[in-house]
Amino acid sequence: MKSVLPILTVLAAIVVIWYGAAVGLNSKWTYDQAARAGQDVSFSQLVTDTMTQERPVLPAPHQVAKGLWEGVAGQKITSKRSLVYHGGVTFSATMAGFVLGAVAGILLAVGIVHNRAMDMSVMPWAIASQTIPILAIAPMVIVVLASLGIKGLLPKAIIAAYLSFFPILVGMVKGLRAPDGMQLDLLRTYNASGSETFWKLRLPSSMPYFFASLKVGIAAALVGTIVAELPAGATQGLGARLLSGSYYGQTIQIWAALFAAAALAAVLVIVVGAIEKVVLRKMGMAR
Amino acid sequence: MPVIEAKDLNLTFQTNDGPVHALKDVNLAIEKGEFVSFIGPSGCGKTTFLRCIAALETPTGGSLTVNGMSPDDARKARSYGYVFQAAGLYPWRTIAGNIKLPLEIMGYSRAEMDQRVEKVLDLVDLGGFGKKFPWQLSGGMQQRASIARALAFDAEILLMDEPFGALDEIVRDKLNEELLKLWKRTEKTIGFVTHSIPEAVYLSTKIVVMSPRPGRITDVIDSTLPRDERPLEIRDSAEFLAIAHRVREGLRAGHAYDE
Amino acid sequence: MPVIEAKDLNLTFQTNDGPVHALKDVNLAIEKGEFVSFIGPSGCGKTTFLRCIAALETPTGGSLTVNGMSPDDARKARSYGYVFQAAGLYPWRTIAGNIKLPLEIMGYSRAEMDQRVEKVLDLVDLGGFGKKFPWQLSGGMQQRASIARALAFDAEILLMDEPFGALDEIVRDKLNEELLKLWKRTEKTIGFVTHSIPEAVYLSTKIVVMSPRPGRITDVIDSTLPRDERPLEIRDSAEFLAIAHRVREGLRAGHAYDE
Amino acid sequence: MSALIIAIVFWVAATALNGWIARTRPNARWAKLFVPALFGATLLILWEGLVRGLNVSPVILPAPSAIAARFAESTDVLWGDFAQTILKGALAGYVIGCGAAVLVAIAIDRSPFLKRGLLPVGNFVAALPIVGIAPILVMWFGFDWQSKAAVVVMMVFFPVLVNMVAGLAATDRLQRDLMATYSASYSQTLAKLRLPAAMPFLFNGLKIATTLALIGAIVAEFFGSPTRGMGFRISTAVGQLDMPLVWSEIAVAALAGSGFFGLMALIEKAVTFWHPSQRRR
Amino acid sequence: EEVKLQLKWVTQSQFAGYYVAKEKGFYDEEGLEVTIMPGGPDISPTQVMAGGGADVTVDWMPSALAAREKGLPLVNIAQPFKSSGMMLTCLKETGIAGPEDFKGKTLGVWFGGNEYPFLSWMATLGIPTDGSEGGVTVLKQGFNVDPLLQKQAACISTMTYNEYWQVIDAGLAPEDLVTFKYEDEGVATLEDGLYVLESNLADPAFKEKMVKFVRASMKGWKYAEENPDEAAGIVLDNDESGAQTEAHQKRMMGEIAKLTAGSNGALDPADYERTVKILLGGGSDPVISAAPTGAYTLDITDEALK
Ligand SMILES: Nc1ncnc2c1ncn2[C@@H]1O[C@H](COP(=O)(O)OP(=O)(O)OP(=O)(O)O)[C@@H](O)[C@H]1O
Ligand SMILES: Nc1ncnc2c1ncn2[C@@H]1O[C@H](COP(=O)(O)OP(=O)(O)OP(=O)(O)O)[C@@H](O)[C@H]1O
Ligand SMILES: Cc1ncc(C[n+]2csc(CCO)c2C)c(N)n1
Ligand SMILES: [Mg+2]
Ligand SMILES: [Mg+2]
Repeated sequence: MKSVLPILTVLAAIVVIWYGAAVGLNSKWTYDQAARAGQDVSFSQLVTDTMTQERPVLPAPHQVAKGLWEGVAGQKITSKRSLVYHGGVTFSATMAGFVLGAVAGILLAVGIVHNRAMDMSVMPWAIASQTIPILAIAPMVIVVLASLGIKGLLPKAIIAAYLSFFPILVGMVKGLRAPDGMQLDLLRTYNASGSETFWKLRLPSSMPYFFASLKVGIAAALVGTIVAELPAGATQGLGARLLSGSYYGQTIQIWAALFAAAALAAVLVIVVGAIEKVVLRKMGMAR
Repeated sequence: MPVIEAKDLNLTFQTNDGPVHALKDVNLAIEKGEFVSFIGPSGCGKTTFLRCIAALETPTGGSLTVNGMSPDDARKARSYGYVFQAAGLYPWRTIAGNIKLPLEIMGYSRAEMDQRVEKVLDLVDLGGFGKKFPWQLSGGMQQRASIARALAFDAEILLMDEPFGALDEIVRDKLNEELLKLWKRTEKTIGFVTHSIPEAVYLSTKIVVMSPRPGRITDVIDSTLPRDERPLEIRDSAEFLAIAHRVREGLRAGHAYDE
Repeated sequence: MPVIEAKDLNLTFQTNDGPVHALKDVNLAIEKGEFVSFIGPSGCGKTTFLRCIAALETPTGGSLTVNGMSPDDARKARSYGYVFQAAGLYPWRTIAGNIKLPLEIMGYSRAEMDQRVEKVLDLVDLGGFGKKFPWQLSGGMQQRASIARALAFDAEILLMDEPFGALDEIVRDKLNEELLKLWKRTEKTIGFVTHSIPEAVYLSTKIVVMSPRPGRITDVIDSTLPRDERPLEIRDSAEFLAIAHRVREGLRAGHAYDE
Repeated sequence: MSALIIAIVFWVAATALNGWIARTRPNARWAKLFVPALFGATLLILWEGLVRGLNVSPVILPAPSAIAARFAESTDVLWGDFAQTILKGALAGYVIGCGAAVLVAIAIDRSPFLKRGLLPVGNFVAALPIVGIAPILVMWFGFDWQSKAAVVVMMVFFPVLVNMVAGLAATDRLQRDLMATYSASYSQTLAKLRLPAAMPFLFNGLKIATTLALIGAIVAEFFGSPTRGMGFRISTAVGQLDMPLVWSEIAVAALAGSGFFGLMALIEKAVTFWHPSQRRR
Repeated sequence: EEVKLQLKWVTQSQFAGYYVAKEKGFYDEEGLEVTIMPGGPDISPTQVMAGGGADVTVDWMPSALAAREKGLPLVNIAQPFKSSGMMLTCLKETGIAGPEDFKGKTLGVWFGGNEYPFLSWMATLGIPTDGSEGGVTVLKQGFNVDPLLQKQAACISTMTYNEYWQVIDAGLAPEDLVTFKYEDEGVATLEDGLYVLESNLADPAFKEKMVKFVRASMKGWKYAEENPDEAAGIVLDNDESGAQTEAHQKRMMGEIAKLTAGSNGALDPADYERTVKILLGGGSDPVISAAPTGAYTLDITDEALK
């Protein structure tokens, strides 16, 4: 619980800066409106107005908090207006995609580390695959999969997996190659097979890299899901919430959805971090 | 047929500032059941030679056979156990886990494993430390754990690179005796790197003296000490001292200081 | 006033399977200019004691002062140089770069650095290896590089944890002599861990014998050998052998085998 | 159908050839280029064969040959888009984002207070999905490349931060103790121990960030842009069903991304030559 | 019988007729089971059609004709929207009073197949849009009206039934704005029509299904026109994202009713000809290069409205 005070301090600092920024960014509109009405604005009017605009450039923290609160607690969780409901939709696709992506990333990394032909040929194309702007091909993927009869969670999960496998691949290749010469030599003297070397040496010593890349990968999976939620018909999920909020200029709804998404990502990253702690401690590698 | 036979063995490392001639024209034959010590100044190629035998390094010239096979085939046949110069314990495994590592790979049963771990831990006087992690042990304890790891399984050949370097005289004497007992009981062939002249003379049937830049063999001494009975007191015998003297002279010749 | 003074020093490590009493009621005073050797079975707390002096470990009881200050203040005043039991060279620096490391930190001029690196590399017989990377050196060479690193700058106190463990007799003798010369010239206070009884007796003005479980001091021997003149031949003198005998007895008592 | 069969036969043969080259001359310089090139060619031929053999509508997926033809005739459009999106948006954002992440990682590492306070909050802020922040950033920073750079900053920040924080923690005890014995100041320890030790991790992050930077810059243009840029072109071309142009842009992105990644990998090799993962091979 | 309908945009009153037909059981009466798939900024209805993801789609004629030229033979089978709801909304303070004032200004335009009417209009006016001297600066406008509120653009594209009201809701008074309806400027093109693939029309069973579909849909539209509040409520119920507000949808329904009012569902060939003419007149870079043939059929509506 040592971390409560630091987090609160940082949060307090952010909130203060945020309020300042809200006044600054939203004031233009206030002044414009006053000018149109031919009025003057006093400072106190400015402050109150900038914090209560309906479509602020930057909503004030309490406005977002209110939006979040209404989205989370103000609705039945089965309601279409509930952020919990949409978060759940996004979460399930994210997890499915993350698992797919992690498995793919790890398998490819294992292949690359153990097979020279794969090492030489796959990596450049894995890199190239990541430079394809996902938002551009997501609709095509969805269309093609839909015409194959695949709908619902899976297309989203595939796009999430596409984004999350890469950081995991890169991290794992590095991690699986991290053992030093002497550690490898030891196993050579036992004539250990490739799979034994993998399980007993490469995998354990890749753990720090493994968890660092899982954290990036799970965050990427969430982004992928949200991206995929746009062309999936923009119906359900935090992505759809973001989009429709954006489409109707409901800034506060956007920010509430944004925060819900970020909170979800943060929770996922924290969970991975907690697993990391436990695993590393079990392995005697925690400091 | 010798167990290990090197003919005109050469090894050159390519480094950022030019080649290093680590082994030059090394010729050596080691018969089954011999206990061969390698002694020589630091950097003369002892480790490199042991690594060649273990197929961890590929010679750039000459020929080398182990058990009549190429070193790599011998490695694949799990012909040897190797104790590295540095302990090289895996930090994520406990001491017992580290010792189990080769046993797991070689497919020993769980019960057999536990029993062997117990035995070798006692042998190196680490009983009760099985559950600790490597970084919780002192330097010498780590080294002993790595010796235990190599002794836990039965290999015909035992290659040991300065196994007792970080141990005090008393433990060293004790482990020397244990090693001799083990050698006699199992008739292993042992290749042993050491810096201690008395240790080399006490243990070996053959002492190989090496010299650096380029690394080469300058003397091979066949011990005249009795093979079966070597009490610690033998170290005060004239015969012992004569051999030790010859080794010392060979060693000294390899050093630049005297030139 | 003693340079290093320990009173009732205790240190207990908490580990996953219970506490380890690494140091128990250690009392010791080391005067300025003394050369103190620590000898004792593996795991008896020698490294731990040295680490306490260097403020790398915090005692759990008792008091310890270095130069009249707390160990940590002494560390901040850069009062000592430390040679670790393992070489611990940074893999991204060349050997010369590793030796320069403390010099850079302590703000030596470039010219001074180069000159010192040159000098200590020669001292440990590694001239010409400055441009190599650590993994290109043999074990003993790495250890010598780490000694060179600690000798490159001038600290009042030198703490050395088995610096010569991986070196052969000849180099060891040579470095022993060099170390004595350096000590006499600079009047440093030296704390020196070793496993070699002759080495301890040859070098020291004071020999501390330790014993394990829990780690404690069992004997402190003040050497009667002349301080100024110690030719290598002194090792055959009766006086020398007497001291060595007493150390050996103390050491033996600390081992479980005889109980 | 026969196009498909030819493609599959080619695929099998090329895979076998690649395996053979990789086994027999893994270290030849030409093999390092030839193997991935052949692999890529295989993918393209398989693609061409699939599209032709299965009569896939060009509106869904055009054949590589059609893409190549379109590419050749629109090089000036492609170049203009490349300059707008990658040279301006992605590069600026990459430099700023990675730089900021490294600095924040150091700040976090320096102060346990910040580590406990800022890392969770940082995680949170950095996890804001781009599709959500892009419209907001366009609103704040305008339509031109500045808003794209801002999106890229937010995209690359987190991966680099996480890796850098892990890297700064990746020293072993002996290495740290050595610094303690010299009573090295914080900044000295940082410069001489922690930063070098963090490099393998940092480059991990920097490499991942290269592709993220491209994605970010391109995707951000979907949410408002001037009438040039790769993302703009892609979204309008999709609307016009000009799929060969879409894939030409994607090809540019893939080439640029691979080049960028390769460049970082080269720098990594030079900087972390000492790391076991670089040393063997 | 199953019918999959791909909408051009997200669930909103713009598509009320289809939702009403579904909820009110008009489709059921015809024995149809209709799946309505909402669209969005990243969904190109034409692409969904090409991929076989839908049987029929709602699209704008310029985009459908452009797709036809690109090799995707879409055919208009019905045209529930008579008039165009598109306009350009400008801030009065920028000094824009008429189209002649556009020069040198920044205009927000929707792309992704929605840019054709604008480009044709500018071509008619002779104003370059490629950033050259004496032309306008075109911005690819995002989802919303922020560029106008933030004064990043002098004018933005709006629909009479949607974005315009968002501007008003944001707090700008109609007096602060100047609007240019495409309808008024004589450059109106046909909006929301129903399109199918030409190859499917060869199948009599499919044709039969479409006849039923159009008949039921038009019933839905006419019901929606008469009961705008109820229709908006139905749309709201069908919005899975839960983002729509009642007030906004009701007002939208009111505006939509004005656009559908003049249509019984049948395409007026005169409107078609006008649209084609405007698209062909797109200056140096026209949207379509030749007058299309077979781009519409009256068979379905003739049958449905009998
Ligand atoms: N970090 C640690 N955590 C737990 N126990 C430790 C730790 N470091 C040392 N020990 C324990 O403390 C005791 C003393 O260790 P120390 O390293 O001081 O021994 P040493 O005398 O230097 O032995 P050696 O000659 O083998 O180096 C040992 O039993 C060791 O297991
Ligand atoms: N990987 C390598 N790359 C380049 N040179 C190397 C490498 N390994 C060893 N050498 C060089 O080869 C020579 C012999 O090294 P080796 O490790 O065999 O010595 P050694 O006899 O075991 O010494 P020590 O007693 O110090 O362990 C040394 O000069 C060393 O610098
Ligand atoms: C990228 C993008 N494209 C179009 C619209 C505007 N829009 C909303 S409804 C509608 C008519 C289609 O039925 C149109 C053109 C937008 N806001 N963003
Ligand atoms: Mg060696
Ligand atoms: Mg020690």
